[in-house]
Amino acid sequence: MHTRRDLLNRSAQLAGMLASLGLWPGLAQAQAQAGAYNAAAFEAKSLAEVMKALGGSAPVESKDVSLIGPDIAENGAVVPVAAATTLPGVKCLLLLVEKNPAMLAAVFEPSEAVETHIGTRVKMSQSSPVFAVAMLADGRVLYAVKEIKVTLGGCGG
Amino acid sequence: MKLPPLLAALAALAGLAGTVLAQPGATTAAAAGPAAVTAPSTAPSTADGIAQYRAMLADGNPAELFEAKGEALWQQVRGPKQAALTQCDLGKGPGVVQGAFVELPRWFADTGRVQDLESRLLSCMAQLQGLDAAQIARTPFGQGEQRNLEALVAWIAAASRGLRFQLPQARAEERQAYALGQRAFFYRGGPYDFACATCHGQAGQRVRLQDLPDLTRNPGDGVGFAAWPAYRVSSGELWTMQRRLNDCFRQQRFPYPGFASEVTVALGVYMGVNARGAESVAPGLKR
Amino acid sequence: MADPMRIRAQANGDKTTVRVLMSHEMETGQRKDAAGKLIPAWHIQQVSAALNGKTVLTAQWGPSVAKNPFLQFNLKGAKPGDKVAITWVDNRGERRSDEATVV
Amino acid sequence: MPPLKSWPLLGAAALLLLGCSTPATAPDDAALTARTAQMMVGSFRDEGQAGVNRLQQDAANAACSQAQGALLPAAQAQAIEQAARQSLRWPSDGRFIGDWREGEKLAQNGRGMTWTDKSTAPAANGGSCYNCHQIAPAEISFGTIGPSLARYGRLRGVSDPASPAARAVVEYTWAKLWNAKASNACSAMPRFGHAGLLDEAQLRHLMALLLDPKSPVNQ
Repeated sequence: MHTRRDLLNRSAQLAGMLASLGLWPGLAQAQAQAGAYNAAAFEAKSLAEVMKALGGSAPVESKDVSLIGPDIAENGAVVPVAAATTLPGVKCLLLLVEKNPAMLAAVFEPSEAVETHIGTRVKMSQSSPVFAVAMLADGRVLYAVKEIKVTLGGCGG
Repeated sequence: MKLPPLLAALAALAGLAGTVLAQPGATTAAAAGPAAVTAPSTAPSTADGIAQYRAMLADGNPAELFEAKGEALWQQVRGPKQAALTQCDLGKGPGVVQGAFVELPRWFADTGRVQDLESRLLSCMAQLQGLDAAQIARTPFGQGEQRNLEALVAWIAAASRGLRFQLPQARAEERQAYALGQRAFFYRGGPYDFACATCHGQAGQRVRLQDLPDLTRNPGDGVGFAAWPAYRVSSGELWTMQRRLNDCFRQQRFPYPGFASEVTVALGVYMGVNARGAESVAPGLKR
Repeated sequence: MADPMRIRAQANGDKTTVRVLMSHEMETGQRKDAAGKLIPAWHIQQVSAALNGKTVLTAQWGPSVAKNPFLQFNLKGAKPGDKVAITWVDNRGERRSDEATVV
Repeated sequence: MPPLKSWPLLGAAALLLLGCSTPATAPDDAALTARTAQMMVGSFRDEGQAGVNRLQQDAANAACSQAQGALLPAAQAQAIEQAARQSLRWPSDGRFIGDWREGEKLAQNGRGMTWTDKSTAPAANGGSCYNCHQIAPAEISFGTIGPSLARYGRLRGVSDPASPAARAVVEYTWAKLWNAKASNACSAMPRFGHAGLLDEAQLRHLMALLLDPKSPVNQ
């Protein structure tokens, strides 16, 4: 009997092998990009600094972009958030938490094969505005913002 | 603009959310002094917000990562005796996993003890694989062999997901464990005078914003005993019932309960028997 | 080696929802251990998703993505039987790839 | 299983349980009480500041454990309340009211006295108040195990906590914080003064949070 883990291990081994031969595009691309991680953007302390590091223009608030997240997070260690837009020509979708030590949490680069509605979970050190930013092919940078409250929970000890 | 699907789901949910925390703040026997005040009900927005948060996390419980690891560990040949756990008897015969979790803790003839899942796994790891049970029991949670135990617990619990708790009480030892668990549940002590019952003896109460299940009865499907083991968001770890109880006792300002000690198993019997008929959702997802 | 991911890819009409759980500490580099020493940052930096071998999404993550990360996106036009592969690389250069079939 | 520890005071505690319980304990109940004591000793060990001696129960805790949430017989409850009243200590300098800002910090703080806390000194402890009570209206994360304390002073007509008119409310509140069992034998609330969890200065700050007309609680 094969367990799920066996199968997964096998597929991982296969992927690794293909990648080492340069035959598996996903990993090959990730490897190629390993040097392309934008460290400056992930160390930036303000939205302006983030945009500068990513080579974007000044962001403008827009109803065509949404930040989807809860009003209140029961625990700041895991806060579900998504960035979405209905506009075409999206180069990047960004998620940012204003009051975190570094503001930028994630940058997504969706191809045409992926809907521009992408979610993940972030850490929040305290209640904060959270931004979804869409960088478009025409050079426009649009954002939506939502305040997410992080509560103190449990017995606190 | 079109409502993104997740948002639409949340909007639908918001209507339900009010019921989740709708129970009024319980009044205790103690009056609040000369001009006692009734507790104002929580602003609905708070309850809605928390319900919304929980709904957004419900899909994609990281406990799944532990389940996959546990499944592999069950079949992996390990330990001095180079054996798998596939012949481990969890109460329904050697190797039977499905349905075992919702009947634990129970009495086992080979050890002559009432055992919960964690203590039973320790027995199997010792007997079948030759691992040192006492040493594993001493290992801090989330480390070394305890990590493996946590993954096994996640997978074994998941194999009973959707089933209803029906702990056996046929044997005198099992009834005795219930009676002892009940005494332990109401046992007040420590510098704060707390017992389990201080927080979990009445329905409809909260500590901060967290609902406190009434563990003296069946608090409902997937609530209280029927929600553990669970992935704890705050620590990013899989907490077994042993770890849940350990941290309850810490917050209760009690001394340290031994891993799989008699009091922890007895409390498991007390809560599990009270939860008879409740549907298990374990491994759950918790703050 | 890192533990495997859990990938679910569920087709619903012309849309396929992909949900991924990754096993990773995502240590921020801001926390201190019991002895008061700073725990070094250790987190996934890059993620890529491929459909039948063709890259469809890439991402860069900072340390504020939550522990045991979750990723959700929708594929346009994928069919049951198609292969979705996810790869991550962390700041130590460790990587992990897993694959799932669209159902 | 941890080794069985010798615990000389346990016998006394068990006797106390028998002595206090009314109506008369059934024989199997006494046996169960003894087995419970044995289980507790065998199951716990010292860790950090939390020694196994914390399992020893005084008369009040023994009686309230035995009652399992039911009301105690009136005479027994009165005896516990009277003993608690006799243990009350009023502020040594006669001052009841401190700084509500400090009180709010203490009310928010749920730390102290666990085996992971280094110090047992009151300075290391919070009051854990929001765990169980609604207090200042701005804090939405509050528990409901205890009654709401929102507008506590205002609802009780306290416009000047130092005035003779406020005396009864002020003293009642101090007593509640010092030893909640003085007015309710099986109160769920920790005995902050009596058990040495908070010192006089900290209690004064909590008093201010509840009673100072300038405190957000009374806005």
